[in-house]
Formats: sequence, C-alpha cells, structure tokens
Amino acid sequence: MQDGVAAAMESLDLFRQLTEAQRRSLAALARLEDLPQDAVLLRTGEASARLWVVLEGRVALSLDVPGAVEALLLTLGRGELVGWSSMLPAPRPRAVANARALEPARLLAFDAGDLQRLCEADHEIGWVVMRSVLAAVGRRLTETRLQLLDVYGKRP
Amino acid sequence: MKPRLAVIKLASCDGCQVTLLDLEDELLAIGEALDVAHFTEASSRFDPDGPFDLTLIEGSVSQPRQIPIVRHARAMSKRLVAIGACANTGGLQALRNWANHEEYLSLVYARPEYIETLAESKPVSELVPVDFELNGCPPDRHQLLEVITAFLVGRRPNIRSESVCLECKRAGHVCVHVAYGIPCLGPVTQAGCGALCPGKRRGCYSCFGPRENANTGSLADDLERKGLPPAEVARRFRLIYGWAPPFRAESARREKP
Amino acid sequence: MTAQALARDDLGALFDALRAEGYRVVGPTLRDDAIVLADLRGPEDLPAGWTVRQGPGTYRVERRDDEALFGFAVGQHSWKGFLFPSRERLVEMRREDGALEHRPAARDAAPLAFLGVRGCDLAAIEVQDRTFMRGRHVDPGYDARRRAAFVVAVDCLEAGDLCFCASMGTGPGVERGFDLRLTELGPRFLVAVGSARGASVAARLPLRAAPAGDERRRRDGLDDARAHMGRTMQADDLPGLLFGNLDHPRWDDVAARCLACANCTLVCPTCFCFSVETVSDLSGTEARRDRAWDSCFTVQHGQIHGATFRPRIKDRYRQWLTHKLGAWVSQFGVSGCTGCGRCIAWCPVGIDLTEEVAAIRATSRPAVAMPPPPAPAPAVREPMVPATARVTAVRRETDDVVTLRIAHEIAFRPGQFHMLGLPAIGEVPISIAGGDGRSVDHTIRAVGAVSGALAALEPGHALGIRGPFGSAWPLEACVGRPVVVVAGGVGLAPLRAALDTMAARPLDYPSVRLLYGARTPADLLFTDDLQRWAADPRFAVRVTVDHAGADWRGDVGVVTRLITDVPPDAVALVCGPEMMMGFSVRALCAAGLPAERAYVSMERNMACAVAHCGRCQLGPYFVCRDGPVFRFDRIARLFDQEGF
Amino acid sequence: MTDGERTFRVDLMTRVEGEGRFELRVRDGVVERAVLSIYEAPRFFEAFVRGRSIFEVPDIVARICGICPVAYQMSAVRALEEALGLSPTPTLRALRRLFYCGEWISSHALHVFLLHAPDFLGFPGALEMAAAGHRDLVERGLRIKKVGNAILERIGGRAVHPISARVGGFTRLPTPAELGALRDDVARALDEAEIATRWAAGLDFPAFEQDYVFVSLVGDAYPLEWADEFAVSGRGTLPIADFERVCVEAQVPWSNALQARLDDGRTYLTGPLARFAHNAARLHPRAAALAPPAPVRNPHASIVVRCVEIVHALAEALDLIEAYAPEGPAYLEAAPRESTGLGATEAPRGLLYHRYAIGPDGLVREAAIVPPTSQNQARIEQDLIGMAPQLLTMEHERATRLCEQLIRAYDPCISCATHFLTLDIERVTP
Repeated sequence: MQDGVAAAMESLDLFRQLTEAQRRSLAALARLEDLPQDAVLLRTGEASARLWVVLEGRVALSLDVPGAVEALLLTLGRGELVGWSSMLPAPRPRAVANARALEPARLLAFDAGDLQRLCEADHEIGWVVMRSVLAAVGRRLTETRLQLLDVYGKRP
Repeated sequence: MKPRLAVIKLASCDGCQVTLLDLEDELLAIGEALDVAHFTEASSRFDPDGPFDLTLIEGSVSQPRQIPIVRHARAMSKRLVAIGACANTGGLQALRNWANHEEYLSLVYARPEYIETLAESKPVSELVPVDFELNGCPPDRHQLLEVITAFLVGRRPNIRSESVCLECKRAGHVCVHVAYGIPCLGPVTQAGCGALCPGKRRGCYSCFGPRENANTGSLADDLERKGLPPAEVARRFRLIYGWAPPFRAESARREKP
Repeated sequence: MTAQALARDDLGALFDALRAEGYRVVGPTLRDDAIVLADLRGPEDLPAGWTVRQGPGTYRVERRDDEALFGFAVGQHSWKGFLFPSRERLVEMRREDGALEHRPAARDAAPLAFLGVRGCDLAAIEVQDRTFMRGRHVDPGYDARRRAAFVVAVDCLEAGDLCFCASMGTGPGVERGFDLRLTELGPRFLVAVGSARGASVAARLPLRAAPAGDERRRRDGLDDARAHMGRTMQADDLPGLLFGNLDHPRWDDVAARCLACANCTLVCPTCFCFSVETVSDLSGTEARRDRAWDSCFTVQHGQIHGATFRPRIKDRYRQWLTHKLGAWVSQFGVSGCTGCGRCIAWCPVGIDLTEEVAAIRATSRPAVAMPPPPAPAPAVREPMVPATARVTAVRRETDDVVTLRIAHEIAFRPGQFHMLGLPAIGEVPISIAGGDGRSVDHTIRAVGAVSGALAALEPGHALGIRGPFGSAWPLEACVGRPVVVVAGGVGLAPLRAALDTMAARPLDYPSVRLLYGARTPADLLFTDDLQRWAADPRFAVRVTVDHAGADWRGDVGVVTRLITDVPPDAVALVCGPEMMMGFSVRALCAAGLPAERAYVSMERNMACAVAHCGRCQLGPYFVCRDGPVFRFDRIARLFDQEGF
Repeated sequence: MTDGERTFRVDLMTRVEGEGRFELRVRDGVVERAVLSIYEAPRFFEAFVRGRSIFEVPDIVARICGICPVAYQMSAVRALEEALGLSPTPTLRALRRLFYCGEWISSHALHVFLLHAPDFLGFPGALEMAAAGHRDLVERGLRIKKVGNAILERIGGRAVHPISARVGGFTRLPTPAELGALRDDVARALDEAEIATRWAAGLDFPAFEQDYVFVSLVGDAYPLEWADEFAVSGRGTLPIADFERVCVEAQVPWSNALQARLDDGRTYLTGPLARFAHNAARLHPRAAALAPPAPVRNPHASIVVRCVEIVHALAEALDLIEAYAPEGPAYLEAAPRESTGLGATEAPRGLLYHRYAIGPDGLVREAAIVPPTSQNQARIEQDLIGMAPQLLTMEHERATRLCEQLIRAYDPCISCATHFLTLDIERVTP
C-alpha cells in the first residue's frame, strides 16, 4: 500500500519540489482511497479532517440549492486538491459544498491534523505544501471569476 | 390585427404630435398600417385603456396627475417611445428646475393654490423604463417615421448618437464655428435635425440634446477662449436640453465665479 | 517639346472644351464667405483675388493684393465628395409574395471635370483609389466616377499656413496623375498635358508657346512653397512609432481636448469609413441599403451587438491617428495622410496632428514592426448586392440558436463567413458552419434584431446572402500535426466545417482534440456532431460547462481547465468570445504551444465585408479581409489592448 | 324634460391642441355653471425667460406652441426690435410676411381638414374620414398643409420651431432661386384652396349667430406679421400700446390659463372671425372673390373664413415669392439698451401680444405674453351659456357633441394659453 502512495506522490507535479526525504515524510501521512461512483467525500456542513489529491477519475463539487436541483460547481481531475479548507488553522470552516466521485476514483488522502503538525514541525515542507495549496486555490479563484463573467451569456 | 398605436401627451407644446401630423405624405399610410387607437389631438375615437403595441409619449412629467398616466402607458404598451426633449429630459420647461418652484408659481399665477404642479419637470424615463428615446425639439419627422417603421418591421431604428458635425459635413455646409467664428454646439449635440442651423449660417443651439460621449468641457473652454463670458457659456448649455446630465453639469461648472 | 501656355483671359476656352467633351465642371468658388467646391459656370465663378488665412480651428477668406485665381490653400471641401458621395444608395430590395429581389441602385454617371486639383488632393484621390478600386472587391460607383473624371491639376506656388505636403511627398507640385496641369504665372497659365484625354482637351485650347523661363519660374515657385510650408511632419517610420506607443500619455492629453465630433475625418480627403443603413417603407415591401460617411469617432463605428470597442474619446482619437498615419500603410501600402492640413483647420478646438505626433515622438518607446500590405487584386464587382437564396431546413440547436440550411451553390473554406440579410431589417456577418457545395449551413444565435429575424426564418423563406468573405482556418498547415480545437459557446459553429474536414481526411489529421466550453448543458451546439466526432478514434472530445445540474456527467469549469498536455508540435484553432480566446491562447502558450501556431477567429462589426467601410479594423488589419481567422502572434499586441 | 339638472360634460376634449374639459350645468332651464377648464400643465415661460439674452427669446417662446411657433417668434422679434429701435428693411418685412403665411397655411389647413372637417362629415377624425370615402378631401388638405410647411422649411429650416428668425431679421436670407423653387407648388395649392373654400361654404352650419365684440389688429394690409393698431368693435382703432389697458387678463379657479376680458368686463373674440370682420376689404382679390359677406357671426362657420384666409395666405405668398429680390443684410444689429418694447401679430388663432423689459446687458428683465386662446376663453364660456336653450331639447349625446364642436370651432390652442402672467392680476381678480 505505502509503495502505491510513494509512486503516486512521485507521479504528481504537486510534490515535485519536495526532496526525496521530505516526500517520504509526507507519504507516511497519506493513504490511498478507492471510491466507487457517487461515493461522497464531503458533505456540506461537515468539518473536514482530510485533504485529498485526485489520482484517477473525477470528483464533483456541488452546492445544495434550496428548492432547486443540486448545482454542480466544478469537476476536479488528476492532480487537483479536494478539501483544501482543512488546511486552514482551527477552527476549521465547515464545508460549503459537497464533494462526490463522479465516476470510480482513486485519491491520495492526508489526515489534515497530521499534515498541519508536520508542516508546523518542518517549515520547509510546510512552505512547499502551503505554496501548492495556495497555487491550487488561486487557480480555482481565477477560474471562478471567469465563470462569473458569463462570457457565453447573451450580450445586449 | 393591425398593431395599435397610442400618442400620449404630457406637459408640452404639442410640437411632437404636430410633427407626426406633418408627415403629410405618409400620414394616411400610417393610418392604414396601424390602428391609431389613441391620439386625441387627431381623433375623437380614442381608447386610453390600451393595450398598445407602440406608444409615443410627448411632454414632461410636471403635474401629479401625469404620474399615473405614464405608469399606465408603460403597463399597457409593448413599446414605449419617449419623443422629444420634454419627454427625454424635461424639456425647455425644466429651466424651472433650477428655480424656486413656489416663487415661479406666484410669479405666473396670482393664486398658486389653484395650480397643481410638481417641483420639477421630469423626463418620462425617471418614472418608467422606456424602450427608446427620440431626441429633438421637435424630433425630425423623418426620424419619427423611422422609429415607427422600425418598430413595425422589427428592427432597431437607424437613429445615431453621433454629433451634428457629421450631418453638417455630409450636407457640405461650411463650418460656422471655424469659418465665421459663430459659437456652435454641434460637436456635442446629437445629430438628427439635418444640421439645420449651420445650413442657415447659425450656430447649433442643441435642440437635439447631448450626443453620446459629449466633451462639453473642451468645447466650453474653447468658447471662453473665443471670448464668451462663462455666464453666457453656462446659458448656452442651459437651454432646451439643459437638464440633460452632461449639459447640466457643464452649466453648473461655468456658472461658478 | 516647348512648354505651352494659356492666357488667363482664355481660361473660358478650357470650360468650353471640357463641356464639349461632355464633362460637368466642378471647382473652387467663393460662397458664403468660404471657398467651396461646386459646379462652375466659367472663370467668373473662380475665387479671383481671394485667399484664405487658416490656423488650428480657424479659417477666414481674405482679399489678395492681386487677382490670382488659385491663390488659396485647400478648403473644407475635397474631391472626395464627388467620387465618394456623403450618401449613396447601394442596393434596392423588394419583397412581395415570398419573392425577394435584390438589385444594384441606379448610378448617375455624368462625367466630372475637377478643375484646380492640388498635389495633396490628387494624392488623396489616389489613396482612395486603393481602397475602392484596387482591393479584391471593387466599388462600382466609385470606380465608374473615378474612371470618368477628368483632372485639371494646379500647382501650389504658395504654401498655406497649415500645409505639410512637402513632408508627405505629395506636393506642392503635381508631377503625375493629371489629365491637364495648370501653373498660374500671373497673366497666363503654364499648361502640361498628362494623358491622351488631356491632349484631346488641350487641342481645343488656344495654347501658345510659353515664354522662356516659365518652367524655371514654376520650379522656383514650387521651391519657395516647399520652403515655406506652415507645418512639417517627420513621416518616416510613423506606423511602427505609433503602434509602439499605444500607451503613450499624450493620448490622454489629446483626448481631454478632442470633441470626437468627427470633423477631422469628414474633411479628410482620404478617410473612407462609412456605415450601411437599411431603410424601408412601413410595410417592409420596399427596402434599400444606403451608405453614409461615418467616422471612427462615432460610437456606432466601433460597436458590435451592444459591445463598444472604442468607448472612450481616447480610443477613438488613437484609432484615427494610428490608422491614418500607421495602419493605412499595412492596409493599402501608402500613408493615409497627404499633408493637406484640413484636419487642423476644421477641428473646432484646433487639434494639430503634427503637434500630437511630435509630442509622441519626443518621448517615445521603440517602433515596432508592421505587416506588409496585401498585393492588389481587383476581382469582384458589385460586392454589396446580395444573391437571393432560400432556407431549405431549420434545425433548433438550443433555446436561442438555430442552424439554417440555405440552398446556395458556392465554394467556401472553413472559417469564412457570409453576410446574411433580410431586406427591411438589415444584414449581419454569420460564419459558415458547413456546406456541401449545393447548400450552406449557418448557425445563428438570436441576439439582435437581424439575427433574431434570421433565426425566425422557416423552410421556404428567402433571404439575401453575400460572400463568402475572409480568411480560413489553416487546415493545410495542420496536416500531419496534432490539432487542438478550443471552442466556446457559439464559437463552435465557425469550427464545425473545419472539424468535419478533419474527420473526413483521416490520413492528414491523425489526432484532433476538441475542447468545448459552453454556459450550460442546454447551450451545447451540434450534440449529434459531438457524438459522431467522439466516436472517431482519432478524436478526443471534452466538453465542459460553466453551470450544470446534478444530472450532468461531463465536466464543469471553464474551458481552459481542459487545456493540459498540449503536444509541442500541435496547431491550435480557437474560437469563442474574445475573453475566452484570450485565456485559452494564454493557457495553450503556457502549456508550451508557440503563439505562431495558435489561430483565433475574431469578430468585429463587419458592415461591407469587403474592406471598404472601415468598421472592422483591428490595427493594421481588416477583420473582413485579413481575418476573421488570424494567426495569434500577428494580433497579440492588439488583442488585450483596450480600445482595439 | 327641461326640469331638473342636466350636465353636458367632456373631460378630454379631442381634436384640439392641448388638454381641457368643459362642463355646462343647467337646472330648471337656468345655466348654473359653464366652464372651459384647462388642465394642461403650466410651463412658466414668462418666469424663465427672465435673465435670458434677448437673442435667445425667439427660440424660447417658439416652444410655447408647436402649432404656431412662428407667431411667437414674430411677436417677440417685433417687440424686441421696438425695444432696440430697429426698423427692418422692406426685404426683411416681406420675408417675415411670407414666413408667417407659411404658418397660417399649415395651421389653418391642419384645423380645417384634419380637426374641424370631421365634425361636419360625421367622423371621429380625418383618418377615419379618409378611410370612408373622403380620401380626396383629406389628401387635398394634406397637400395644402404641406405647401405651408414647405414655405416654413425653406425660410426657417423646419416647420415646428424654425431656427432662422432672429431679432433684427433672419440668420440667412434665402436666395431668389431657393424661394422660386416653391412657386409652382404654391400656385397649385392656391387652386386647391379655392376649391376647398367652395366646399366649406357649402357645408351646413348649426344656427348660432352671436353678437361678438371683435378684437384684431388693423393696418394697411390684411393683418399678419405686424401692425401698430388694433380695433375693438364699437370702440374704433387703438394704438397697440393700449392693449394691456383695454384687454385685461385674470385668473379663474377652474383653469390653468388666465382669461382676458375688456376693461369694461365684457368678453371678446379674437381670431379669423375678428380679423375678417375688421379687415375683409384688405383681403387679396383671389380671397375676396370667395369670401362670404362680412362679418361672419356664427363660430361654426369659421371654417369658411379659415379657408378664405388660406387662399389669402397662398395668394400673398405667391406674390411675395415672385417679387422677392433681396436687398440689404440678413439682419440688422443694434446694441442692447435698457428699454421696453411691445409688439403684436396675428397668430392663426388671433392676436398675440408680447411685451419685454430688457436691461443694458441685453438680458430680459420682464416679459408679458397674451395669447389668443386665453383671450377667447371667457367668450367660449359665454357661448356655452348662449347655446344652453337649444341643447335642452336635444338628445344628450348629440348636445354634448355640439358643445364640443362649438369649442373646437375656435381652434383653441390650449398649450399656448397656460403659461402667462400679468403682474397686476390680484387687482382685477374678484
């Protein structure tokens, strides 16, 4: 199992900047999760304790809309983070979206508490991890803004 | 069923309606293409209730009784077109918007308690959304016909918000501002009149109101450079379309000592 | 041959000769205290003894101390008004009982003789010739009037206060391009013949040998004029200089003064921009399209269904100056400025382009390289008269998008567009979404009056069609390479024919990746085609939407998220809203694709579609002629430039 | 039937310019209330013309009325020139008269063919009339009207709120060729107007002869753009300077317009009937040949007099165009000075009086404008009272329609009537 973790971590751009030793320390905190289609990773209102990286398959983020059908916000694929808010300092915010597997998926899962403690203890790892999280969050923010622009919408 | 036309009047000189009646060559064709359902200046058969496919509304809102008329017109009309300076921006009578209303009333009428008017002469669009505003005091009759035609055939009217200068140059008129030193508001005024004033050797006095992107400041500076006192520059901007925001702002700037 | 002269008192003979050869004589005359161009009865209508004093924003006629007939600089009017009239009818249309007829408008072809054409103005006529006669499409009205016109040129022996023709190389002498040339030397005119037609008229004149020394007097006069030009302009490298300084602070400075009144453009003898208006009777039975002088200073000129490309006065002035002195060279191989000075005199607030250029030059950044002009290729006449065609099938793609199949036998290249029109409503550019030689498919989104009316057509209905126009997707450059197609919204339509071509030629296109973004699943076009392409093993199709419900199994997110693992030798074809294309090309480049292998399809407000009306300009390009498909690196500088 | 209360009332009068209502209440054969109530919004022109340059006045006062803007411009110009001491050249006076002819033709044709004729032929309006077999008549009217507008446009740029009139003359003089181009159209319209006059004379008019006090300008020519005197029936000819003393405006609570009466309290009539009564001998021969015996005292028959005035205006326009040979400047100039000037012209609907006080800076200090409809308003109410007896035996709807028709015969111009001031109003209000 841990061999699978190490191989997965090596294959991801996300961890490319870590040294071999650092990657090993991180790998010790991770495990692989295989999810069937429609498996729920996160539900709105839960305080998430894990951070996932998608390895295979797609994960959908969705929003419960009162009185309407659930709205899909974003689909996440290989190399993308799910549950990044678990990396925020306590008290961790509760999830504002649902995350579920759109199809059978394999993910790398970290216990957020362990990960934060490791980052705290080893600031070099912490810096790389947090920069990766920030990059992912930043990209998502930009893409969300583009969605907000509604570029395909009807102009007058 | 022919589309139903209404012509409604608020505070005005009736010149816009007269302009419609001045379409001597097309009036009967309009009567054939449209059901002129409400046009009290032209017919005793009228229907204030609607509904209407196209409503032309003339005049400014200047009495309390006109407010429900405008709201009703909007509610009952597929297309509501504000025609003329009064309906666009309050018109010439909006000059009273700068003055003390009570004082004006007492100046004109010895017993103001008989008279019910609002403190300001307002454009129609201040009360309800309008589908189109046709500029001009009065509007050009060809443009008025174009508005009616465009709505009948289903396109946007060919009414451009360009400066009078384009029409003036297309007509081949000599520029009165450059060649004779006659102050002209053409560069900041919306075309549509056919550049009448320069054609009669006179400066434009903006009876079609501000054009899109009117650089009133630069023109006003130029008029002052040419010797017009700021108070006169202010007056020129404060006339028929004086209450239109760009002109209102410019006259306020020039008026300051 | 000895030089010949015509006595001033014999000038009437010139009028007689011109009339005898069938010309209507137009030229300068004093009217309403200005020298204008109008019909002339004879020499008595010329402004004898008058001159003009001009400055920025001022013009006054004054008496001279002699009786010279041509002793004045050019005035507000130019010959443009005769060759390219301010209003002209282009097409007449009639729709009745389902029949639709398009016919070219009748033209008045009475030949004109232009009397008193100065060097700058003759150069200006030749500049406009390039626009209306030397491109692929020939304007028939201009062409007929120009070919018929007889030019009597006049040398300028005195420079005007605002003249800088010497800087622009167009004057003060006239050396070619005339039928006859006059040089006013006191009591006589030195006469030169420049053409066979000129010789024919000259043969009717009582010419005498010119006194010795007249030729030298002419040269001295021209030298004197050259030495006393009221203005100068350093004209070398202007295109690159201006396009290299699009962010220069001087643009803000001039924008504060500029009224955007358009006077400079309308008095300019070379400005050619026009708008096309659809006019109809109340019933929509009779309609016509008219053109009228327009200007880059009007909001309509830079508008496309509601969006305004040049909202600020700064954008418009910069468009004008960069076009006049810069882009023109790339478009037509010549500067658009002849140094006549009209734009300075007739600007109500006296903005002086020579001063503006000098100010930019004083603190400029380096010049940039500009594209060369295309080779002249006159080919198509009556380009504004549509053919009548009928809708044979209508397919509803989404709530507001339909595909019309139109019976029209025409060859086109994927990426090109047609102008589709309805007589009383108007005309719009619509890309070609497919075709089989006997019919063409057009996918139309109902956004405005014309597209709305087109989208409402039913099988059997007639419409007007012009084209095809413009550039195509570089399908030959894609042969053998992986192709990445990025489409957004209705932007898939202009790519459809290209995708079908690639689907039909498996050996040429081994790998095609289609990345398609739309607003919602309900907004996806061509769902059958998408499935068909997806089933082809060479195709990889990925679809993403901005918003979806829980039942959607595809991707959600912006289309740029799909741009990963771009093969380094790929060619990318991108079409969609400009914002989406910008982000997509940037993502492609970030993924390693060089910008010269990314192609985008641009949209501007094409009104004539034949590079005459000037409305679809994008810097040095006409979108209708040089686009709509552009190699991205060629327009990258303007792509994100506000105001272009 | 005649007992009890009967009320004849129309809340929105149609085919008149502007907005008004009337009410006639009769109890037991006695008229209790007869009011013409003008609820048209007031627009305060006299107030905001203060502080404006005298050169802006023609543009401002034109906007009082979209039907007779030229009348306002010409009265203002006349008054302001008097204040400046300017005497227009013969060319300017002739052009001004031609200009005014255009407005008479256009305004009278509008009233005769589009507004008034439907009353006699039994239609709600001209479009309905044209659709039901009277297309020729309406088209003829429109052709005549168009010629009036063409004259206005040629001289003033446009028919509604023309732009070329200025204090001292015009901004530019038309060339003889420009005016000459109108000649044939005017001649044709004159022929058509003669036919129309004969048609109008043949209409049936309700019997309603009234004993009017007529007030109009009088002078050497049929009064139009200029006169220094006015005539009041029974009181002879008076200088125009006496106008405000003789014709006094007062406010009434039921109307947004002021009402004028003579200084002796009597109502009076201004307009075509009054002009005709005082000036029939000065009509153009072509008009005189068609004119009924003067005076005409039945307001319903005013349509005939209007037609005669159309013929007069067209005939005179034709003469003026043919004689036009401009001499002198387009306008005369004079430095502004502190002064007061007054002037009156004959608007299509009657005497239109202006008075301005100006300061040394050339700005207006005070303005007084007396339009024809406010002068006629009291007389209209008196006519309603006079009509009451014949209404009582009539079917209600028909009676009401007859009241409206009576008012319409005056061609009231309600927008004009609503924005004027006399400073001594308190004094004369009961």
